[in-house]
Amino acid sequence: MGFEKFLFFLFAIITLFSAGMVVTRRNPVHAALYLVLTFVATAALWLLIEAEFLGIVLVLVYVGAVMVLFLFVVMMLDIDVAAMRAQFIRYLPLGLLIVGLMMFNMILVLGPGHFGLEHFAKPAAAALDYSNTEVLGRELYTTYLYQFEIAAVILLVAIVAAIRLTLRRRPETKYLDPSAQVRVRKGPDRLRIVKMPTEPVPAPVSQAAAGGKNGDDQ
Amino acid sequence: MPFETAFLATVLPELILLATACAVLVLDLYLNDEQRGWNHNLAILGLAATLGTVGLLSNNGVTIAFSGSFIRDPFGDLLKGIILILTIFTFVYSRDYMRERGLWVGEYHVLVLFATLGMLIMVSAHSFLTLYLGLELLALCLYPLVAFDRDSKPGAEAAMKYFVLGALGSGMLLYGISMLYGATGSFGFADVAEVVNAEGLENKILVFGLVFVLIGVAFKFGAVPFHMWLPDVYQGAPMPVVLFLASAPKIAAFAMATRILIDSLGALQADWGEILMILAILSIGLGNVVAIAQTNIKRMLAYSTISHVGFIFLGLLAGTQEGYAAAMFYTVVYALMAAGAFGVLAMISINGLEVEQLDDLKGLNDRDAWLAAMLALMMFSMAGVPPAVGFFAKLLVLDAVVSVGLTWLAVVAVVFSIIGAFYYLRVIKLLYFDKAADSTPLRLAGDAKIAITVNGLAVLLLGIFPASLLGICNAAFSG
Amino acid sequence: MIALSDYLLLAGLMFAIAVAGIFINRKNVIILLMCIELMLLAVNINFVAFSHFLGDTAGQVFVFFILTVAAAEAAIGLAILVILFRGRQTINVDELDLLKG
Amino acid sequence: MAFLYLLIVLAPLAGAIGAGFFSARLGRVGAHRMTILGVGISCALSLAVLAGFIWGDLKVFNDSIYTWMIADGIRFEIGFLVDRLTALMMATVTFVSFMVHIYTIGYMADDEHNWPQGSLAGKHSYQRFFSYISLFTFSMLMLVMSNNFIQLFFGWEAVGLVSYLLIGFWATRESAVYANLKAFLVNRVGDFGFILGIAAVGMYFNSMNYSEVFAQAPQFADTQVAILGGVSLMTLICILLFIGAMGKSAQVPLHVWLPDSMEGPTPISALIHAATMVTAGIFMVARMSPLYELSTTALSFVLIIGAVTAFFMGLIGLVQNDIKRVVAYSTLSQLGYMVAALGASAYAAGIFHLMTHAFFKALLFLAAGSVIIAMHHDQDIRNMGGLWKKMPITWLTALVGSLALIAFPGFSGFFSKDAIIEAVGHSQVFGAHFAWILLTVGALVTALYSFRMYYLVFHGKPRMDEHTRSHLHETPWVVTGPLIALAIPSIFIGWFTVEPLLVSNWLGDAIHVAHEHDSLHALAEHWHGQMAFIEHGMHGWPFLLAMSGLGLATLIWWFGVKLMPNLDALLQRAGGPLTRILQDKYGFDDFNQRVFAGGGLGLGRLFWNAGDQVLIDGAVVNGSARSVGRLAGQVRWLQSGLLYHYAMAMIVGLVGLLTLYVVF
Repeated sequence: MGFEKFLFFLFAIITLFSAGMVVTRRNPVHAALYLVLTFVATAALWLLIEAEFLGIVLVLVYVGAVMVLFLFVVMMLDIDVAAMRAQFIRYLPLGLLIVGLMMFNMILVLGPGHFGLEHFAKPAAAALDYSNTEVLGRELYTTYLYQFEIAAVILLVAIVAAIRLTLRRRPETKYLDPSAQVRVRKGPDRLRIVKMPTEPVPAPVSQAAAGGKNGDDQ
Repeated sequence: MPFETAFLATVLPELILLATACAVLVLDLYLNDEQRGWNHNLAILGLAATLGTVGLLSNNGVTIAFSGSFIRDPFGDLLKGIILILTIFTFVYSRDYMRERGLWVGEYHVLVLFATLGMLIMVSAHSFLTLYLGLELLALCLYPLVAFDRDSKPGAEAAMKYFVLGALGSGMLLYGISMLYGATGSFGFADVAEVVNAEGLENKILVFGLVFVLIGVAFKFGAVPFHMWLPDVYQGAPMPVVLFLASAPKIAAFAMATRILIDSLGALQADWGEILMILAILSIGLGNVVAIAQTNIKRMLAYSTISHVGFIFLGLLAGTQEGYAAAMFYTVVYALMAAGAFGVLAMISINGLEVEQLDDLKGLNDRDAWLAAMLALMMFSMAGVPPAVGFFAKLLVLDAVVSVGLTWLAVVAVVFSIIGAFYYLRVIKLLYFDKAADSTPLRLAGDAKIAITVNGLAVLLLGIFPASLLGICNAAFSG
Repeated sequence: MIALSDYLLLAGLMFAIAVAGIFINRKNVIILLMCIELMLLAVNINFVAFSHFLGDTAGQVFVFFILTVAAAEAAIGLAILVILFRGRQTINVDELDLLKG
Repeated sequence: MAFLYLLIVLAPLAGAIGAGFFSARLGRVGAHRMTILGVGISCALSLAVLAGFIWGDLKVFNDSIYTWMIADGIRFEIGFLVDRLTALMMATVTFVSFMVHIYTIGYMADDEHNWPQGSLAGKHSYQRFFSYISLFTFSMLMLVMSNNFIQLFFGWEAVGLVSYLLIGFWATRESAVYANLKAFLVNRVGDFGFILGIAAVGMYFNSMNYSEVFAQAPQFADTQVAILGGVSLMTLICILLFIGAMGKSAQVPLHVWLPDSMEGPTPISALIHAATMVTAGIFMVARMSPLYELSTTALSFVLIIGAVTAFFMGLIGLVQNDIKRVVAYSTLSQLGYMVAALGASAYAAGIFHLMTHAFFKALLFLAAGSVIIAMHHDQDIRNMGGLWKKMPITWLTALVGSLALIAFPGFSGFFSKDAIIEAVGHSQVFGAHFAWILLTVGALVTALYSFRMYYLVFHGKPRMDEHTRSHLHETPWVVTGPLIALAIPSIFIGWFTVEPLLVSNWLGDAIHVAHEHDSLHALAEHWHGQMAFIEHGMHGWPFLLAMSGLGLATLIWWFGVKLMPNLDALLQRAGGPLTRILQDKYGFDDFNQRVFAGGGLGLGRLFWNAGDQVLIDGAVVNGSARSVGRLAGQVRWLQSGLLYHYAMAMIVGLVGLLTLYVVF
């Protein structure tokens, strides 16, 4: 077993373990963190087979953006984790049975019988100056231009949809509108001077009270 | 030749639709609530322009562009045209409903337009990648549309279910595609077909991938047992969204099925034919039986959809040119009927009434005789009563099945559709023979009335003169 | 030497775990969304592995698009989750049964 | 050309749709303008087509326009076969229909009075009537222009349907509803035979197209069918098809609907019973001549039925007192003549008589209608008399019609009827002698009842009440105009058409006559021009009998009305049982009522009680409905509403299919 194989098994085990943890954790925060681990380990597996660009994208896009989004939502929703007492043990046997059957099918097809090394030999390692990023970039902007544009539209749709679903103005929330604050003009908006006719001063009133009244007008 | 400027001409309809959607998106920013009509007008204008372009570019030849990932052929042109017409119908039918509920905002138009774009992409996909992207574009527009009424609890629940199951379905589809890619080394339909034709059923990996891909297709159609999302989504979503969801995407799903199953995996017909047979029997049986127990009209029509999907599969599984044409005919006809039926329901769900229960239809004839007649016509057609076109569609499909020696299958289908006739006729009884709780006459917009009339006439006239459409369907598969 | 079958089996296992996760998890919708991410990851592993062993970059391009779509999907899924929570104050899968029958 | 023919067919349909669906918007004037325009276009084009065949060198058109469906190799198409026979029919149908349309403006002008106050059905009845008659024209054109059996059947049924609508037009009258039901049911009996005939054609010839069937027909001439102990296929098909014709063309014993159908407004009596619907059967048999020529048995059957109808139905006309019913029985009798001509293989003579009869019978009906308008919808001839002074145009045209009907030399009816009797005389098929005698004596009867009516209506002392008499006046031009327009061909058309139709074989290939059946060739051989034909006719029995009938009627009128006012009643008493039999119309109606209607009702009750209620409703329908309902209730709970169940279903589906297809 070469070093490469060792690395493969190491990361494969990490991947499977963390994936298993994702589906069995009660606390979604833990699940999300295990998912991050799964992604990172998978990225490593991809590096092993010369998919460098995708490996990095997986970490940057998935871990950096999507998983942060997940965590953000989890925190925001304030879910009562205590109420989430999972009782999945009851359903586990049935689940295992079905999944076992599925695995059996998969092994039958995917195992070395069809996809072993004798069928698909390990390709020679790429040259040193091979740039996975460059190759993919070239393909994306030439052969897959049409699909690339569709992907752009999909992202636009995601933006529109997310805004439509979650953006709402709540009249009951009190907040300061900075733009309104900045827009205030120096003159009449900030200070209003009201002209009032002077009231005739009754003679017997004390001096102090009269002085306070007159002060308003100045 | 990775890219040529000439390719842009072949995707002109898609480009126009994209431009329209973006224009609506921008325009909406500058409109106040009274001016939302401009979104509507612009959207319809854009769809009409797209339709016109599809017609102009249409010819009998086949054009393949973008390194074999895009195909323009008469089959696709017809389906695109019908999708665009149905989308126009959707907008016209839904205006009053959406306006009354404060949902008539720019995003609605933008999302529907993008969904339509997704369908056009699916229809003319010539590689699994393009197909997948079109499919996702469609699906990602539909999820938020289902939850478009943000304050509706059923809406959010329906969207969630749709989303999770939809993602599961597309996950399976992708897994299947990855297996086909592994087995053939390509995901262009033409290249896949080459390998598949050479190896056929011998290659277990192909069959393995096929099963997964087929589930993706079955999910999109809503065939049993991948149908569970359908009744819940129909019930939870706003009526216009159901109207949209029930009509045009079925056509896109049909295009997807033919492109995958016939164009690229045609050599595996023996296998996928059998799988479709199982799904068809389950769908026809379960759809028709469970629909009887429904009291909610949307759910009832959802189960009816499931049974119609079974019929579409009957045509496909025959594996003959005749059968494919029959399935295509059935799909187009079904989309027209669904648009008409849900269109009527959307149009009568105004003045604060939400038509949900079957009882809400009581005495519709006294309130608006024409709409009642149109709805009755749709029900007759769905039940397969001549001369409405539904009868002819069923006949063609059954004929295709019988001609490949599967008479027993046809008998099963007929028995269940007889059982199914009951729930359609119940609607007619409610329309005409029961008294309405509130018999104030309905006041409808003129354009909606025209649209429903055109829709109804199409269902009737195609039933009397089916050869025109059937001829096109046959031609689409004769090449 | 790492064989193609190793990668495929790994992906297959991951797919199975994701599938199992979807129906043994009965309490939390967020975990369902994560299961979907896992499932897509399994598919991606398939594509990357095939791409490498077939010596064809197309598979990696496909993965690129799947990642894009998955990100968009996650955004929309979470948005739906947010409005679901707003309406119901819960994201318990067991309680999502307004629509049935 | 296809476009032109399509236009001929669709113009009346467009008119019908317009007047029917947009009656409120179009209004009365709009509706009649639209329908008349439609039929007018159709009429003008049909005449042009006919002219093209007569003077031009128009080619026979035989092509499909639209394929409706293909089932088991049989094509169901819409197509046109336009040859000279069709062109003649088209011209006749559209011309008479055009006249009827114009006439209707006058006849239906005060139709509101015919409906109960505020009746919903009476709303827009004027427009509806126009819609129906245009639809009728459309159906009839579809029938005659068809090039295949399916379209023929469509037209056949459409004509039946519209006649049902028209006969029962005044749906608030019980008698009208009874009459249209009767017409419909009796026609169904005929249609049953007809559809069986078409089915037999489809089964053996595997085609619905006329030309394909006719081309194959000789190969099947000797085929036997193993029913009723072996019948010749051709005889079977021909008799079955003829049963349909018996229904439509009102031959004994399926004639009972026609007199009753006088319940409809008079314009449609003219349209249905003179030019269109009843001629469908005649036309159909003529069109199928290549089939009929292969079965002498069928020809003989046709001949005898026709002759029986011609004679015995004429007799009933003698005792009728309703002006329209007299005309109706004369129609029955004349149809008998046409059918007899077909049976004698003198198809051309049958068609010839069909055409001349269309003109003079439409004329008679419209004249009767004109009288009815003037009499304020009193139809009893015993209440009329002396109308000639008040209504000169109606009087003269009715006289022309009557003379044509009794085959007065020189009038159109003379040529056609004489030719038929002549042809039957030459025919060799079984029963020809018998038929000849009936037809010849029938000429006497025809003259008798025609002039009985004529004298009673137009001459003698006026017998109507004071109010009616003071209001008597000639009807407006929309009524008299068509009368004149029809009177002219009633006189002259025979003169011009006898030679091409009967002698020089103008119809050509449209009709096929086997050499040994050709009964018209004697006529053609001895042809020396129209005058010679008339002269020859004047030496024959038919002429003598017709003239004696005319004389007899004049005598009776002279003595009866002028000298002995109660002669009519006296004669009836003297006739005794014979009169009663005639008044009972040989008891056909009673028999049908008792045996078929009564028996059917009893049998129906039995089945309803025993079979339907107990077995079907109880066990099958309700039982199965209950169990399906229960099943549905249970299955719907699979849809638990829980997301993981849904996902589970999908995954179980996936695993199941994988296991099925990957492992096994």
